[in-house]
Amino acid sequence: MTRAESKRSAPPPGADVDFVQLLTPDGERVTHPDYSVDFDADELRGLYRDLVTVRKLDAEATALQRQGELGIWASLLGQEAAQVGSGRALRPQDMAFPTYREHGVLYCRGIDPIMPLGLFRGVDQGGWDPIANKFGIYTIVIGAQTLHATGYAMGINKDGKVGTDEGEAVIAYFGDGATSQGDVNESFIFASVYNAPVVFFCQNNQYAISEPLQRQTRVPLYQRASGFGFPGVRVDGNDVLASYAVTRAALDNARHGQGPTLIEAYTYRMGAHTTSDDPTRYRVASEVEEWQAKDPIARVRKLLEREGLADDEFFASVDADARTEAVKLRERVLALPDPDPTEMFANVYPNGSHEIDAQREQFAAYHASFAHEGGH
Amino acid sequence: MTRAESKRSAPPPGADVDFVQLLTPDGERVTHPDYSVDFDADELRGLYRDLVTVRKLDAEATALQRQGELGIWASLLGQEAAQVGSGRALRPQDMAFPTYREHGVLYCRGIDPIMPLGLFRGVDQGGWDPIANKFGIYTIVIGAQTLHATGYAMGINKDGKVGTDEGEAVIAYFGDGATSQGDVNESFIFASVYNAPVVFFCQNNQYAISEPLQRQTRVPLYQRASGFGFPGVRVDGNDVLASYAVTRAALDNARHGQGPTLIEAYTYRMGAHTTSDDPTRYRVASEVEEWQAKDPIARVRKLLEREGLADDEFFASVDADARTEAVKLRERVLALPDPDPTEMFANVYPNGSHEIDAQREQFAAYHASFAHEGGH
Amino acid sequence: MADTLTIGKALNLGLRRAMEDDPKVVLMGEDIGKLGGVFRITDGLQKDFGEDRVIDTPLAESGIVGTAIGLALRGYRPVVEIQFDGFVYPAYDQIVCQVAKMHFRSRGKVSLPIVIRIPFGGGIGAVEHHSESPEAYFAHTAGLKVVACSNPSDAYWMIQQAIASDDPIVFFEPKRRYWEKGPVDTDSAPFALHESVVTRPGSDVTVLAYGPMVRTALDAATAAEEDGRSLEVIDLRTLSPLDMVPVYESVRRTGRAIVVHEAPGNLGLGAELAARITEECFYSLEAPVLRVTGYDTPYPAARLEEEYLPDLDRVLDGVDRSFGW
Amino acid sequence: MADTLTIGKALNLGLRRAMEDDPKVVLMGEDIGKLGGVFRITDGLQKDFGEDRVIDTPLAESGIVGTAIGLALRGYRPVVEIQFDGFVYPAYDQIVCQVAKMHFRSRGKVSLPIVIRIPFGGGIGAVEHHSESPEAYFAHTAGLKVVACSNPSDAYWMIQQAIASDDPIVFFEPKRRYWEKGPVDTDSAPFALHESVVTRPGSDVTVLAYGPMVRTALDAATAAEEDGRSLEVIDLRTLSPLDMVPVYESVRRTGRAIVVHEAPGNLGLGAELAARITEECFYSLEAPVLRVTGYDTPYPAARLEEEYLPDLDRVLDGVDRSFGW
Ligand SMILES: Cc1ncc(C[n+]2csc(CCOP(=O)(O)OP(=O)(O)O)c2C)c(N)n1
Ligand SMILES: Cc1ncc(C[n+]2csc(CCOP(=O)(O)OP(=O)(O)O)c2C)c(N)n1
Ligand SMILES: [Mg+2]
Ligand SMILES: [Mg+2]
Repeated sequence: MTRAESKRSAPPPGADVDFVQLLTPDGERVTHPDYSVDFDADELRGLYRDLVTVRKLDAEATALQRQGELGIWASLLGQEAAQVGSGRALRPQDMAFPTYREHGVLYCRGIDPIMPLGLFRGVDQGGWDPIANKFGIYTIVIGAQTLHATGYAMGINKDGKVGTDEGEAVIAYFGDGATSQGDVNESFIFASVYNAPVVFFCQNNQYAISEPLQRQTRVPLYQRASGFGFPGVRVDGNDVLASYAVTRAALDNARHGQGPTLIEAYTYRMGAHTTSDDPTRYRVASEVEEWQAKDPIARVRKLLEREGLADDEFFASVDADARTEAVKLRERVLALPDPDPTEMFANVYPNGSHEIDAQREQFAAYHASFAHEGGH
Repeated sequence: MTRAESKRSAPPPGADVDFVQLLTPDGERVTHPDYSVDFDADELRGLYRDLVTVRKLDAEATALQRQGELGIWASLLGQEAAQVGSGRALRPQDMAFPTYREHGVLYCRGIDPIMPLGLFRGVDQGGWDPIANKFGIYTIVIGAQTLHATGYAMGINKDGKVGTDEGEAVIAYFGDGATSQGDVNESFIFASVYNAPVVFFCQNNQYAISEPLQRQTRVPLYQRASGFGFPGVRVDGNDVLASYAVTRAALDNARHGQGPTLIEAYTYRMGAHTTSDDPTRYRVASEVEEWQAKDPIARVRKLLEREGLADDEFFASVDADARTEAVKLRERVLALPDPDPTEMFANVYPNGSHEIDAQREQFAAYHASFAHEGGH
Repeated sequence: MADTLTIGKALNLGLRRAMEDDPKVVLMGEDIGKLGGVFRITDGLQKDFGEDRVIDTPLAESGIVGTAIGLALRGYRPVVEIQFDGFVYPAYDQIVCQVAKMHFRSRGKVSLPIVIRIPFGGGIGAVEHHSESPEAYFAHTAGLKVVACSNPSDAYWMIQQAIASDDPIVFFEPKRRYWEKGPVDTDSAPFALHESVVTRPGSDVTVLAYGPMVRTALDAATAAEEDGRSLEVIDLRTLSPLDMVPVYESVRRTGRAIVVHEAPGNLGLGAELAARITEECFYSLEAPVLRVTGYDTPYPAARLEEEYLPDLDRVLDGVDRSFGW
Repeated sequence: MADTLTIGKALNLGLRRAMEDDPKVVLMGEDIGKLGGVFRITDGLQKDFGEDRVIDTPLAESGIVGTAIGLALRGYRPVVEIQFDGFVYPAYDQIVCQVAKMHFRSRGKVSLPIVIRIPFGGGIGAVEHHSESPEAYFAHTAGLKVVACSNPSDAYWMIQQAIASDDPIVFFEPKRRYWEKGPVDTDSAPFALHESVVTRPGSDVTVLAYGPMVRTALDAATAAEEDGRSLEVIDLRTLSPLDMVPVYESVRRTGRAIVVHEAPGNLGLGAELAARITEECFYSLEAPVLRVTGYDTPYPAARLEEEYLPDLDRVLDGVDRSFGW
């Protein structure tokens, strides 16, 4: 490849061309040569319900943070389709490794949405069983989980659990910013070399906190894959149908022994990076408005309306149910007990440690001394 | 790109097709649409002299190690053309960041070949001035230097030293194994994002110690670049003319502001990884023999002979001169003084440290106590 | 000129002044440009000095430090911001093997005048990896110098001194104290960079602290005064090399020493200080040097951090224990 | 059955036995397959257990440890070989933030039974990065256990115990002693994994060592005997958690302690040991705990390493200094 060719073949990283789309922002279905979905009306309504629910729960969490009930919250606003589409594409036997933002995927796995809230409230650091839930603990260190996903997938190969419809696959979530980390690139290498059944699902929401995509790459991210020897595909991440179709195909390829795929879900972070962030410092309102027009939920609603698959009553009931779920979530968050202080000495080591035991005892004795003195 | 396409477009990583070649193993010149060289007879003879000399000096170092005069030696045997070609392609203002094997590049920079031998003898850890020599200190931690090269190149941009023929460029050397390190991939990202004038020169000698290329990649390494947004090119690393042409073009592109290039010099490590290694444990003799036929020096000799540019007397004198240089090198290695023990307390900090000073004094006092006692 | 500034603002002004003084000073890090960093320490600097000197980098800490090395070799003086303490580890190899050793390996031919700024410590109610105290990892590394500031005046001056120094320096900032105010004389630096300082004189026991724990130690000293105990508080300021002169002088007088830090006790700075003090002041000590530190557990969830972190009461308890000997 | 084995061969047999005992044990690392590792510790294992259980990995330490975590989550028991001490740092983030914390973060729901083998220390005449002693970096990290073997019997048994343990363990091997021989009873393990052991009883001074320095300490004890001094040598074996019981018992008897290690003294294990011993044995100590260690410089060029490394004479000098108090 000469330089001129290379330049030509490289659209700017931020252009939303070149992606798989099955549902336009106007709610029109379009076809794609390689990908399609085959949802009946119930399933389409189900996806709509998922989208509305995860958005509502997310908004509730944001509200809880504003009211001081959570320490911080990382909102998925705008990324619902990428998460619901890919989350629903997972089969029960599949394993997911999330970042800290995959509340929608978690919901689609059938996991109680309260599960990650302890972490954001500050009462624990996740604390769930990643294996029982087939959903890893939220990972804050950028990119680290992509290697865990790859190793887990290498284990699937070792277990011989590939090659059939019952084969297992892994999905590793990460952001556009994460693609710059050594770990993510190393995970591409290990996955490729061992032909591991792992799908790398990059939600390109255009920002890593304040840094726009251009600080991480000058070519589209999905193109990264081919240099590592596996396919990359860009999907309209605000299109739940395309996100589903592309992820399903990649996971099924993986479970059948065809190795890894990189999916770049082209989307947009509509809110702040987290509740601690102030995006007005680094991006203009007009950009956000532009993306507003591509809203992942509105387009499904338009589809359902256009095709007469749902009526006002349905939409109202979905909203009402989501509200109910949100209220329930709120109540349960408020009821989350603070951990017992000695909890911090628990689970440092599977086999324990006499040093930690001694420190726990000192700690208890120290606190008992206050009780004795009647406060200090 | 669909999976099928991706598979098709991916020749196995080890195929020596697809590369830029200007001189065949039989010493025939061939043309390439994008690359050519314009050497006169003197220059061609000069390249031959370089190749023979660096091989001879290398063999001398190996012998010195066998005789216990060096602690270890990392031989460049087989990689002379990649090193002489790229080394001669550097312009005086360019900066090189080597691994631990770039003795041939060092030689072509006009640096005294004794310079790195202190490191291998164990009397220092390099100890040269990378800036004055425009040649970085040998780096043993795999891949680390590629980031240094990229940062240095970012500095060239900041200094405005790009865009003309006098522009500066950087070359970063690394091996096939190194391409798996996070650092190398991060250096691709920084170089691409900042359009840094750096050429990534990967000597794919087919092995990382015992591990064949297949443990690092399943597609050719030069393809890695395009996913990062810059061109990659594979060159016959046993062809000094092609190595020169491709490197010169990439460096000149860089100095003119066109950003990074990845060059994969396809070659073979004819010897052991280092003198501590035993390659018979992991590779077969027939493979080595196959590569013997592609020897980088023999083909230049054939060219010179075929085109009548050199006679037996020339070849004999080159050999004799190389031998003389080797003997001189040996003598100087043997004369390399052991460092004074207090040297280890020197240069820990540019501004010094009272702690180190105190330890140096204790050390001196401790040793003085033996002198006093008359030995212990 | 004397101003009242927060630590955060003092750092910001110190960086600004360093950039004005030397055009080779460049800042690198994640989100340090338009955003001004997540703690706003670089607020306004990109606007005034341009993208070429205040560089928003790709999200890759090894890349940041590794390219900073290259820039330093090219004659620049990079000041790297690590966004939070817990995110420095991807850069650990470049820091420990390259930054720390380059001067030594080159036999003094080149220096790497790099400053690595790390907001450190807990107490801000954050999620995991945002409240770590990794200073011992760096202080144990030969070839690095390590400092920690605790107040606005030191923040303002030490950052400038660190940038002006040719040594590679890991610069710890007391994250949870960023908003605390204090006087800053912007005309002249009160102390040298690698100097420990008696911040509050006292006669009964020496309390050694650095970074965020200096305030805690001072509060404890005030509280102890009411109980009739006089605590001498030393702000270490330099963690490597340690400046033991004022420490020994103090402990010889008081006969007792307490080291306070947030990092886990096991192999924390307190261990080294205890070992050195004991060796040097063996016959002066009335009690062993005691340590009041974080526990040897991972940093716990935010709702437990008050229990994990040394506070005024735990410092006083340490004092009591020392006197109980 | 009692055999005479080198440490290297004992490790090899221990690994083999662990793989036979549990099919979930997999080995990962660079060049551990056909080559058997650069020190041949895995010699023959790939041939006998296949490429699926003895995995030559890409050249990327973070990748090795990161994928080992995934394999552990999948139910495997990965044993990772880091080729040399100086090459563990690219994996530091995965070790410190992930391996060390996963059990804690999951509130005990999952364990990561990973063993990270690191040949450590100097004395083999190598180039830079091949002679490091990074144990303090790991011992300071809550959530990791750290051990070091010093003789063939421990090599054989400790590697098996470490693999069988559900704790994540950093396993240090005394590189320059790989070729030293000693008896191994392959029927039953003489000690538990996290136990310190009095290797040579004595009455005048306690010498604490681990890994390659145990041999040095024992040699010093033999030499000291001629001078009429009785050194008690304790092989720490476990560096985190420390097993202080035999240490305190010994120091209370001898009144003197010397810690010996190759790592730089500043914030090395000696600091922690000195701090603890002083706190616990304050009234028994006749002299401060002294340290005989590497200097606080980068590891020097090979021709200087004999000067850098503690040797018999420096241990005896430490003993002299202790008695000089
Ligand atoms: C190793 C590391 N460095 C820095 C951070 C701080 N940080 C948290 S989120 C974030 C940006 C991540 O961006 P991206 O990968 O695009 O994911 P997004 O948050 O947009 O979903 C940064 C820099 C971190 N968590 N880990
Ligand atoms: C970070 C790191 N890991 C491991 C090593 C040990 N090591 C030295 S050379 C080498 C193989 C390098 O292979 P390659 O990059 O292909 O370069 P070559 O030696 O073939 O020129 C390894 C694994 C190292 N030096 N640094
Ligand atoms: Mg993002
Ligand atoms: Mg190689």
